[in-house]
Amino acid sequence: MSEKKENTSAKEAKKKKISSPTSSFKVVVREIVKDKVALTAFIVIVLVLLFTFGGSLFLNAEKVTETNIIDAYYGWGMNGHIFGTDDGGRDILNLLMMGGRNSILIGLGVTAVCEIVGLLVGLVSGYYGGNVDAVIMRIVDFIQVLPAMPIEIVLVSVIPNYNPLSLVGIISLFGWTGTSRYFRAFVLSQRGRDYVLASKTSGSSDFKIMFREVLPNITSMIIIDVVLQIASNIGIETTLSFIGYGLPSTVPSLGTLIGFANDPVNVVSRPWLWLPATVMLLAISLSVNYVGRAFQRAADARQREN
Amino acid sequence: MWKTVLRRILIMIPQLIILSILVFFLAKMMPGDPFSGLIGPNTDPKQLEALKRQAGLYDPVPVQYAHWLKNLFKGDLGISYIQHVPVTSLIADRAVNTFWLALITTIITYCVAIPLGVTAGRHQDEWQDQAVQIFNYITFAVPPFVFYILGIWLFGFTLGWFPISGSVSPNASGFFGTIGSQIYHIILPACLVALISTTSIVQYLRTGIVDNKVEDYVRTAHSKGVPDNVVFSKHILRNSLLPIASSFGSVIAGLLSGSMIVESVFSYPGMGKLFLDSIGQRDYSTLTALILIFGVLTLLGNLLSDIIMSIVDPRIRIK
Amino acid sequence: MEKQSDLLLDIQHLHTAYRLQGKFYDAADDINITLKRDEILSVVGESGCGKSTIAASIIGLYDHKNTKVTGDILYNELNLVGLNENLFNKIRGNKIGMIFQDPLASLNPLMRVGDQVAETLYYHTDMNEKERHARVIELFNQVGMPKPEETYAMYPFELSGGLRQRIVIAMAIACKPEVIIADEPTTALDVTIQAQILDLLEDIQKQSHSGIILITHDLGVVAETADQVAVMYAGQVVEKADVKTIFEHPLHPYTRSLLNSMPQSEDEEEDLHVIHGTVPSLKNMPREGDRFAARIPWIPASAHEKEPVMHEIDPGHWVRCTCWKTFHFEDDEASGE
Amino acid sequence: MAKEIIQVKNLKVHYPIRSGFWNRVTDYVRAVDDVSITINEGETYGLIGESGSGKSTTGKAIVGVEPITSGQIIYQGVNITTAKNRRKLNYNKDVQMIFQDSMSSLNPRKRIEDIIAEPIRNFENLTTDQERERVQELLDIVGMPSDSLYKYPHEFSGGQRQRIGVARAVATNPRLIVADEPTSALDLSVQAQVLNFMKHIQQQYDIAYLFISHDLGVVKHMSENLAIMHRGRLVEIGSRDDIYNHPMHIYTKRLLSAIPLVDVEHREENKKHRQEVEQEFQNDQSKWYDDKGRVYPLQQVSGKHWVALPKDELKQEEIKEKGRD
Repeated sequence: MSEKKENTSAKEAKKKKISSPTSSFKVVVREIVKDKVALTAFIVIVLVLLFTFGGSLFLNAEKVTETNIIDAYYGWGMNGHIFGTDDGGRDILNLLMMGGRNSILIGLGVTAVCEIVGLLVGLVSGYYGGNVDAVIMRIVDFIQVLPAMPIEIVLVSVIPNYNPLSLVGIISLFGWTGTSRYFRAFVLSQRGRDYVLASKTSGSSDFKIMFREVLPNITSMIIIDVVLQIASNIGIETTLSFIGYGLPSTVPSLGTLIGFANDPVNVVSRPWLWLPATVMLLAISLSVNYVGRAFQRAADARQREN
Repeated sequence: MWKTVLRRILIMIPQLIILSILVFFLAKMMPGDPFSGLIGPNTDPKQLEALKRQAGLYDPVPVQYAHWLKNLFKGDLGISYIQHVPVTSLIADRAVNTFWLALITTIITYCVAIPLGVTAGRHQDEWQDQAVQIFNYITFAVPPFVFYILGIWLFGFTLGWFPISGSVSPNASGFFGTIGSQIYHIILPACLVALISTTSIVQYLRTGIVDNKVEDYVRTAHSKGVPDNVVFSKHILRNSLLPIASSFGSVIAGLLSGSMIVESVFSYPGMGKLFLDSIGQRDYSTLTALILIFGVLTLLGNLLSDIIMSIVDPRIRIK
Repeated sequence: MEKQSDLLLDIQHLHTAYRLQGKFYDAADDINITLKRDEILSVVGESGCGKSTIAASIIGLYDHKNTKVTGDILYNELNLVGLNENLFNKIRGNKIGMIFQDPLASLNPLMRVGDQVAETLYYHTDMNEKERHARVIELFNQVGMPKPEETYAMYPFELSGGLRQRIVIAMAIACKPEVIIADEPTTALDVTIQAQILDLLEDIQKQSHSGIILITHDLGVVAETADQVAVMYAGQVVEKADVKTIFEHPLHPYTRSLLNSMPQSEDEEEDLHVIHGTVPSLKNMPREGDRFAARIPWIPASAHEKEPVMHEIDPGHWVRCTCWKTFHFEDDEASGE
Repeated sequence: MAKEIIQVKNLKVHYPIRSGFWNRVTDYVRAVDDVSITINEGETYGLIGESGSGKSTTGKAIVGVEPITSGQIIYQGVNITTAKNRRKLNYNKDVQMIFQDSMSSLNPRKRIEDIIAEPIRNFENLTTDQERERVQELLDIVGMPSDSLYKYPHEFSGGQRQRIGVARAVATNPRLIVADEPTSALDLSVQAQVLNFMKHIQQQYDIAYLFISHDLGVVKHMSENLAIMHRGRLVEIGSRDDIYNHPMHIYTKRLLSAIPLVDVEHREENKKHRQEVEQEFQNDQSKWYDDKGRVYPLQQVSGKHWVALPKDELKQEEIKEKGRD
């Protein structure tokens, strides 16, 4: 008898899984495929990733950044350099591949740190509320009123053994606050919801409630925030590199390439130095943001359906 | 209300203290000291040592901090390592330029953002709204310096409409000539910065209008027979402008301390440019002073925002 | 027979349809009701049966893009359906006043309550500012506001729920409207406050000889205040009569079931009556046959009309469908689904 | 006399009010102020009050989700106001809660199976099969189809969701369930359904309810004994008969007179009576409330009937009451 029940319920389960409403993934895919622009943005992202990460596979970092003054300032397509060369005779196309990859990697790294720290802080602060929250939020407030970019620049220039990892650390130092505030606000609103109380009266521990009850309710928010953060962190890195305080000079970045435009001569007569990187940064920023917005719309749409 | 404001000011005091400690330690972390620039082949190391001791560089850290703080209160931010002039006078010149840039940017920002936000909110999901949304989306997504570069390339070099560097033309003469030249130099950077700083204001205003539109009290106003356009201006718009008004302080603070990139691109002699120059020249005393000023400005900007909020929002004012 | 002028609102064949995913669905389906002077007409039913839709249709406050209203709503021979907005604004707040459910949400949080009441007067009277102020104070007195002068300059968040609802009422009656529509005016309030607000509404109605449409889901409120009652189910009026008839000789199965499920019976040990199933959603509403038939499955299909219409059983007592004749409670199933 | 299951003694939940320039604690909101009630095994104890009366806070304090200021809650001879004691006793296995808002009380991201199984997983070690069987059984009890197991809360109507809430509350075979306004968000016909289920389950499993509501009609239908709360304090406690037929405190009378009755015949008299009571309530505040507007301590009238009045006033009221009978 019970076996039969088991059997039917298993079948039921299979059937029901199809109508499962929580599969954010499916809704997102549906939303993106429906939205032609989002689909294009998504393809652009894939192409950029293939170009930068794929291209970099065939490059030797040392060779790419080796200077060879004789080859300096080749224009478009000269001597086999499709995008020409820079002041050190380095091939811009190669720099673009590696620079793009580095910028994206920094963006990913900073996002990973900020999201994890921000999520943990936000969960704890929002869930416990009260004094815990008050103290954490004062700290967050304070960090947020600090002039981030000047301090970042100072740190970049005074830290000994400065490398890309230090840059990730420095940017993350200020980046997690916004994320934690964003999640905290949501957790705070969930904390008063009866389902949290119900879990408490069901004997679940705080830890369990935070991670098993509340967290699943913010997954779509996390996805959206991650995507938007990646775009914004790439922006911060390229900005810093642009004014010369981002990635170390041996590591190419989109920012350093665009930085060539700081020289009026380059702006007018050597557009190949900075234009490809600018276009690539535009492409990344616009398409990643667009996909983020599409996620957001998908999440909103699901909320409406519910 | 005054209680709220006063309390808000009191909250700022510990923030200022922490900020000063932070800046002090940042300064300590930086290599060099006021005498680094004096070292030449003829400098007597012993004499230098004595000077350093006299300046308190070997005192315990708290004593040094107290000393630093005391000087701070006297308005003494130290001597520039490189230029050998008081940092205060170095900054003062530049601060005026940054102030004008920020002021004009703010004016342009609000003049552009409010009509855009109102249009988008009022015509939600229609073409006007979609156009504003696209504008907003682009300015939000792309890092600002890209706009500066493209702006300078297009309007400065290609079209030649605006000067591309400096704050005033060396040929400018006379009071009005100078002012005119200054404004001419400011317009392009101000417009480009405003392009970006409008984004959040437009977004807030639009969301505020869209959200307020469906509130029950708007329905009530309609049910009283209030004409549509009055319901919009008197109920929806007024309530949506509240958060915008209060963001004023932080917008200004953001512009002042965020002047770095735009001033660097336009070689505009303001505080941000000074900051970057100082870091290039390892002029750490100037750097320290600038970070402190940027920090205080942001704190003051946020204070201003909170004060405006407590004046315009009855829910805070009355409590 | 009452005089013609006593008829304030004559709603005939009102259909209000909302657009859901591109298709229009009637939320109010062929509504025929009238409101007379000196009368409180209560529209009662469970959530989702179309009560509030009627209110919105009368006062013309709906999303014009996604709502389609047809039929006639005659106010003194003026048809409100499709009326020009400018003309409608002369009627709203002036001839027809509206009271909403949630008094906090219905007041502008950033405007002094006195000014919000005065706003109505600004658009419908020639009073100057001083006169308006005086009239607002007078209204505050009328709705039983303690300290009217002080209240004038207060903001909604400074007042209690009951006082807020009094402000909303003052706003609705400021121009002495002939028709007042109260959409669940006491649902958000405590019982003791509810009693006061209902008494206030009755007093106002007696003084001003207006007609009130009271929309509620609470049968107790209906029994205490209404003169005429229209019971709604799934977008239709299923029974219409004076209040005494409704409570003492209810005929339609829905009315009877509803009354039976109230936990006010003397015998506490007995199970409450449960109506099978649930109120269908707008999209799933049956559009043919008796809409309540699915919830009384033990009544044979032959008892229902094919196209149920309203029958006048006694003078003024209207019942939809003929199934009431054979309807009985199925006691064995009372405790079931 | 039935055995008591839980005793609440002098429960206080106070929230500080901060004001003045330094934001110091200047006063307290006495959300629950000196409340003592005793609930017997298997009975339904009604707790009535208007919004802000502290009734929900009392309920939450009893299940242990609201920190209390002082007082004791004795369960099995142990004061369970500390989390440590609650854990030691597996208190929340025995005491559960049903919430008002069925949508908000069910995690929208969890399947019904996981929602109902949550307390079982916390307190019992069952295999997956046993657990599923138990959840099926619970769904049967509240009359939900077994395929509900794999659905999400939003796929159900309000009444169904509330029944799922009931199923979760009874999952661990509790001795006491605190039901906080379980039906006030529901339509009349659905309310009847949920109330019926609650009664059946009570009879079947001998569960005690603390039934919190503002609706006197519903409470009358459900409970044998009840307490009326006002401004964080109890104004009157007693049996159903005591409260509904012999109310003594003006607030109880006011509450009773304010319920709209389905009695068209006598509505004018009801209205008159209501206004008389309201008049008395407004005029004789000092008689029923002390100079700070607080409710007096309870005095015994008879058996179970207690009312919050000073002793001398109580005598007068009793005389008046007798005269009326």
